[in-house]
Amino acid sequence: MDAHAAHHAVTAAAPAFSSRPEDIAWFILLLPLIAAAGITLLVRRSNFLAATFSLAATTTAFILSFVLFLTFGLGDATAAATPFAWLHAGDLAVNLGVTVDKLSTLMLLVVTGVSALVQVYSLGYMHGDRSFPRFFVGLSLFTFSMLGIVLADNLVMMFLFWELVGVSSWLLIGFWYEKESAADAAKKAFLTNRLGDFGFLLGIILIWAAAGTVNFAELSQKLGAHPDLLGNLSSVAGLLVFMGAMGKSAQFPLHVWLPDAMEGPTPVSALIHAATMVAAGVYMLCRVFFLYQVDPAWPVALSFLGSISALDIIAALGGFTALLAALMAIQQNDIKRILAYSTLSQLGYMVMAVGCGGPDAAMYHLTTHAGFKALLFLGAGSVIHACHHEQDIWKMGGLRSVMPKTFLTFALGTAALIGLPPLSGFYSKDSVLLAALENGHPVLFGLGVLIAAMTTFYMVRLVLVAFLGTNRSEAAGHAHESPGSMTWPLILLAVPSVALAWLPLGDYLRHHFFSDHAHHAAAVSDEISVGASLSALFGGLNQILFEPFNHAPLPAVMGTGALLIGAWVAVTLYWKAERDPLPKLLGALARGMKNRFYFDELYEAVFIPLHDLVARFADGFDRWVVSGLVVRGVHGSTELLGRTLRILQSGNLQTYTFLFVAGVALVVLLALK
Amino acid sequence: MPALPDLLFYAFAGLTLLFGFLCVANPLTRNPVTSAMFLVLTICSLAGLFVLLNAFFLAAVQVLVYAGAVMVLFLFVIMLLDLKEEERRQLNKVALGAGSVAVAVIAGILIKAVMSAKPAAEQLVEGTTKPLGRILFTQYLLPFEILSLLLLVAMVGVILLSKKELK
Amino acid sequence: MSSLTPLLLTPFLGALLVLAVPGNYRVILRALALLTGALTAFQAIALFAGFQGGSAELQFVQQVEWIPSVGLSYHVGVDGLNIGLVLMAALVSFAAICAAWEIERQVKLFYFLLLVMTGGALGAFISLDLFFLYFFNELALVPTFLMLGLWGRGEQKTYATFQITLYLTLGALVALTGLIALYVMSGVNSLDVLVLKAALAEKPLSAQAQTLIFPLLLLGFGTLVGLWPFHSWAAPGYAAAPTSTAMMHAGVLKKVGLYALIRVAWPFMPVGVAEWMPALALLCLGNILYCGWVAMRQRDLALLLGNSSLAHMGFCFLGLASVTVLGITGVVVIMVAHGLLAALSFALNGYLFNRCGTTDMDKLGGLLRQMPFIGTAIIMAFMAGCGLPGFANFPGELSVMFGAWKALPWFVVAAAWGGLIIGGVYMLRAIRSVVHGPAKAEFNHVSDANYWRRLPFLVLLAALLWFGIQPDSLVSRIQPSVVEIVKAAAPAPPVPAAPAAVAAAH
Amino acid sequence: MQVGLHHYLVVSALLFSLGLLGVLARRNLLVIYMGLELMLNAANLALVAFSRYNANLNGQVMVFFIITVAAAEVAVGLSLIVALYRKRQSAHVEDLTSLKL
Repeated sequence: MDAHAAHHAVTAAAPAFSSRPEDIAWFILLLPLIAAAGITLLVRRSNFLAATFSLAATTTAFILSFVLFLTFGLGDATAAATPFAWLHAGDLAVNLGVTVDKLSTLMLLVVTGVSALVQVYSLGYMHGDRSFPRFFVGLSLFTFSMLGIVLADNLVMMFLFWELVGVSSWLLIGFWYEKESAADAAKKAFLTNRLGDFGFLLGIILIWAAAGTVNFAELSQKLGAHPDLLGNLSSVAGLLVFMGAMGKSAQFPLHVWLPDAMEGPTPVSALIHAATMVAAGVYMLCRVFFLYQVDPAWPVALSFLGSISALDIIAALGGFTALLAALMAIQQNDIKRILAYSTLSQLGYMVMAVGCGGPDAAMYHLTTHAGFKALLFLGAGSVIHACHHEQDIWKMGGLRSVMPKTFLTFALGTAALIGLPPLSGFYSKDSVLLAALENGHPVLFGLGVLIAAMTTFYMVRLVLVAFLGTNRSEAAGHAHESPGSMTWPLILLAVPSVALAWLPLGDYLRHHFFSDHAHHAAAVSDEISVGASLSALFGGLNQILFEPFNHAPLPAVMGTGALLIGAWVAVTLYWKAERDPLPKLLGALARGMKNRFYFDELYEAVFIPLHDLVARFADGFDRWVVSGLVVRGVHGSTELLGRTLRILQSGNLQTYTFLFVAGVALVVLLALK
Repeated sequence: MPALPDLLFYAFAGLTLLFGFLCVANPLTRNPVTSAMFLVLTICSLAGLFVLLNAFFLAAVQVLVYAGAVMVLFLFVIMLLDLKEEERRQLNKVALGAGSVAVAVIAGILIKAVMSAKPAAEQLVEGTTKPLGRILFTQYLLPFEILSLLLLVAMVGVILLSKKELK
Repeated sequence: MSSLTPLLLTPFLGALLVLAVPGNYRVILRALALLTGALTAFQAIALFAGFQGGSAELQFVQQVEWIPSVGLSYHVGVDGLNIGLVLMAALVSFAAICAAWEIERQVKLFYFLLLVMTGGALGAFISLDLFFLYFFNELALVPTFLMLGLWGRGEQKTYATFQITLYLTLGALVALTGLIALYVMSGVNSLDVLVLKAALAEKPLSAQAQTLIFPLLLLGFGTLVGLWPFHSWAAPGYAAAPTSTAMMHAGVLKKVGLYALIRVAWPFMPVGVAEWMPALALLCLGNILYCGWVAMRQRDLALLLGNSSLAHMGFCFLGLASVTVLGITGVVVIMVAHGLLAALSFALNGYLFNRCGTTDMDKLGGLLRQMPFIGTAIIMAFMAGCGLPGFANFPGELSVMFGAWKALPWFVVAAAWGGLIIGGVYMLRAIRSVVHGPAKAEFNHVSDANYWRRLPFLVLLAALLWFGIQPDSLVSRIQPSVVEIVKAAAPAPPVPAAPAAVAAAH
Repeated sequence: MQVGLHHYLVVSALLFSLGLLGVLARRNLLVIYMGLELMLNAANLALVAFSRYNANLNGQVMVFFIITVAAAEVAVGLSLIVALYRKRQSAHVEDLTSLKL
């Protein structure tokens, strides 16, 4: 009966394309894959064609995403495109399907948009690299994997693309594989992610075992009907799934891979840190947020956790990651590493927002962050490119005058990141703080404000040291503005960094997550549409710009205050500074910050040797006991027996006859009995 | 007083065993020629037993083939090879002892087997030449012919083996 | 209408033809062998395509009485359990013949043995009479030993040959004992699977007989697969074997043991399964974790691959121990996938050995620049080896883990750790030290595979990708037969998953 | 007691044992060979006796065959011994140990 049902499902799910609009999601998903395959198989040797393929695919995907966004994002409909049967065995049924709703269409835009710009930028940045086509294959593959996560309509499919993102990040981080450090960083990123995936997979199995399905829509419906469906494992399942996010979104303690991932080419860093890989974790948490909306329940062994929910733990971890990363960022000198830690910190922020029960705030911040962080990374790449791959900010300086476009856009990105009103970062950060405050996490709110101040501090430090002042090295002296293919993406990205939040994005997301929630009903009562957005942009600009101050003044004011304090301290310390004054002021703390609080060293000293030790033991056991003692023992004793028996083989005919006769006698005797 | 055939049986049986013993384990000499001579005597006594069993034809063949042909062959070979050596060698006492024990055991077992078997229904048959010839040339014709082939093969083989230089 | 007998006869005929060609006509020998391999592969593909999914019925059945008095007959047929394996065996055989270009001595004998091996493997998979299954398996194993001894490489060659010969012969012997016991105790005077099935459904074996015969079969066939702790023949054996032999054995012949277990031990001895399941679960951890750890420590690529292959077999045993439709379906998928993957990995390993003269990972490095094709294939194969989606291993391992969860949750945790983490560590280390890193001067001369030599890699990669992206094309064929097996193997209390499945259906 | 089948069989068994003793105890190949002949003859005696007491001539036919084959066998065996002696200059079993590993 079981098999019959499964068989039935297979035939039912046979691919049959209707011309439904949601089915173009399939094209969006597959376009980058086709580009990657096409480049590999057809135009491996042509730089120009490879880039054309890849860019054309991504741009088309972006346009299609926009169409989808207009159809579904702005409407109220949620659609699932025609699924393909992937695996139907026993009581597991996995289809490859896509979900098209507000969340995924927005994310589609972010991913394809940033990806397209990064690819344009790469035209300039990677110019002359001998593996230029391979780079575009990697980018396309990465985009494909990420789109898969965005569109996935079930946990297994998400896990599938989750792994693919892991491997494509490995490909890109290790792009310059001949560099030992790059190859090592790629390996580290992949393996750290694998640790997270381990938990994620177990979480999926746990959920499936209890609920009997992995489909998001069905799960959400079932959980809505039976909140106790997962029994006393609900919180554990939530945390296990969160482990996946911990890996991809680099949350403590799996954060160590992300700074090392800077070994990849800068466009890769931009893609990974802005729109794709690290965003995946947060996006996934938002996608399965319904899992966390049940009451906390722990198995007996963990019952001491009592009423602490999985979300609380997530929020705390997010906050801790944000703080830790911000502290580390303060003492970094490598321009890309500063940005990397800043990404870590902002991701902690987003995870904290999810943990505080504000997935909308998290997604909001994710979206704006994607814009300005891509901008910052590409800007940093432009600087590095100009300074002949010099990455130390203390060897730069005075770049403002020679690279005006880069400086301007970088400054805008910085302003957005530190949350200067009315730039986009301000609004999203404000919504994160608001979520913490509103949902009863005052400590985390305080932490958020503190981190906001620290963010401002290290970003202002970066800008002051790298762009202002005088040049401190020859490389910086010879710097010149980057080519148009690199500056244009910067300019294009500056637009959303500044103005993204002027669109009613917060309401849009709130509508997605809490459409049935009375609390937010008022905010979304008016129909959101293109028209409304446009009218909001031009007519109610004033209202939108200062909305946070009117709506919830405390976080807005605190956020702005933190910004001012952070900026003031940074300017005091670093205005025309020639050397970093902080190590003297802070002593051991600064050393700790600089050395990432020795986490890498700790892991390298403890966990890796521990696993190696077990492996060494197993190997030794195999070598000495199993194939040594046992196998060789058997072998040896057999040989010994053989040597003993050989003595009987005297070659004397009559001895043999004697034995033969004895044998015959024995047989006869037995026969007589 | 037992009947004559019984007396004859005991006589021939006794002789057979005695000569047999002297053939293989003559306590006085270990000369192969002596052994061969006792073997001839054993075979002749055995022929006597065959006669007692009314197998006249076989008795004749036994004497002709064994005592005549085979023994001559043995003697030829003994003469051909200079076999004085064994007499100089010491008898292997252990082998002799073990051999005797084994033989005793085997003999015991065989006799026990013979005795434990039920005596067969005593229908007697005459093994004269005529019925034997009839059965040999009717029922056993094919084996008989094959046997002739075997003898031919043996002859060729022996000639080949005895040639001094094998090519 | 395709048929099984021609498929079986093709390799043997090819072997005979090879014998008829004089040994110094190497081109003709190779062409002949390749033609045979290609013909076999095409027939298998046609068979796979013609196989009707969704039914547990045996298809393409042919039966000829042989010795009626002991119930022996030539009886072949395929159902879900073996159709995928037949396809896999044919593809791997073709690839192995392609990869035999490295053989320089006694080419004729090598191709002859390789073709006999191919025929034996196919015969073992399609035979429904257990006697023939056993016979064909041995027929394929004997060439393995010969090839290892005659064309093997490395200092450990002789010892490895001895070891593999003894282990596998002993394993087969133990299994044979089990089969004979089954033959005697079932009392039906036949080793035909269908006859046994019908008879045992009427009158099952006594519980005592089951608990006695089951471990014989498990350990016997398990040794053929490399069940821990009877695994130590595998890695050194594969390291010493010529490329084609390693491909054939690790890919195809190893699966015969598992196949026989699924075909015989599970459905006919439910009590035995229940009795020995905990032990099997523990042993499979030995494969997954222990062999994984051992693989982590290897510096020789071939030894690493051998141990990783054992670790994959652990997943099969875990799935078998679960006795669920999902788990055992996963096992069959893994068998197919791992067959392709192991063949691919050993083909790559052989290519490296041939070109670079070593498979020591400390000496290799930076090969991606020199050999973009082989390097990419290595990356893909090793990534598939640590369970990357898109390759056929992933759905298999996923099914096994899902299927085993309800019965053996903690074992699944360990398996996930073994598959995701340990597998990831050693595979990435291997990639890192073989293809990544700075290019080394001593490998400046090595060349990438030309188009002709890419063929085996492409065939195997294509099959892996196809089943990875479309696992349902395999699963829909496998599942109905597995349902039958599970029904027989876990009768009284139905599969523990059933209540949840019912709940899910509502 | 009337002489019957058993008597003959006992004689046959004893004769067989004597032959065996020769094979086991003697060192000269020729004498060993004679021991073998004795054993053959013992078997012949048994066969003839069975034939006689079972009213069946087949046994005697068998003996006839055995005698013929034995003749051939003796010829071949002796020629082998001669050949062996030529090669090794000995017909002594203790000198012939090439069966030893």
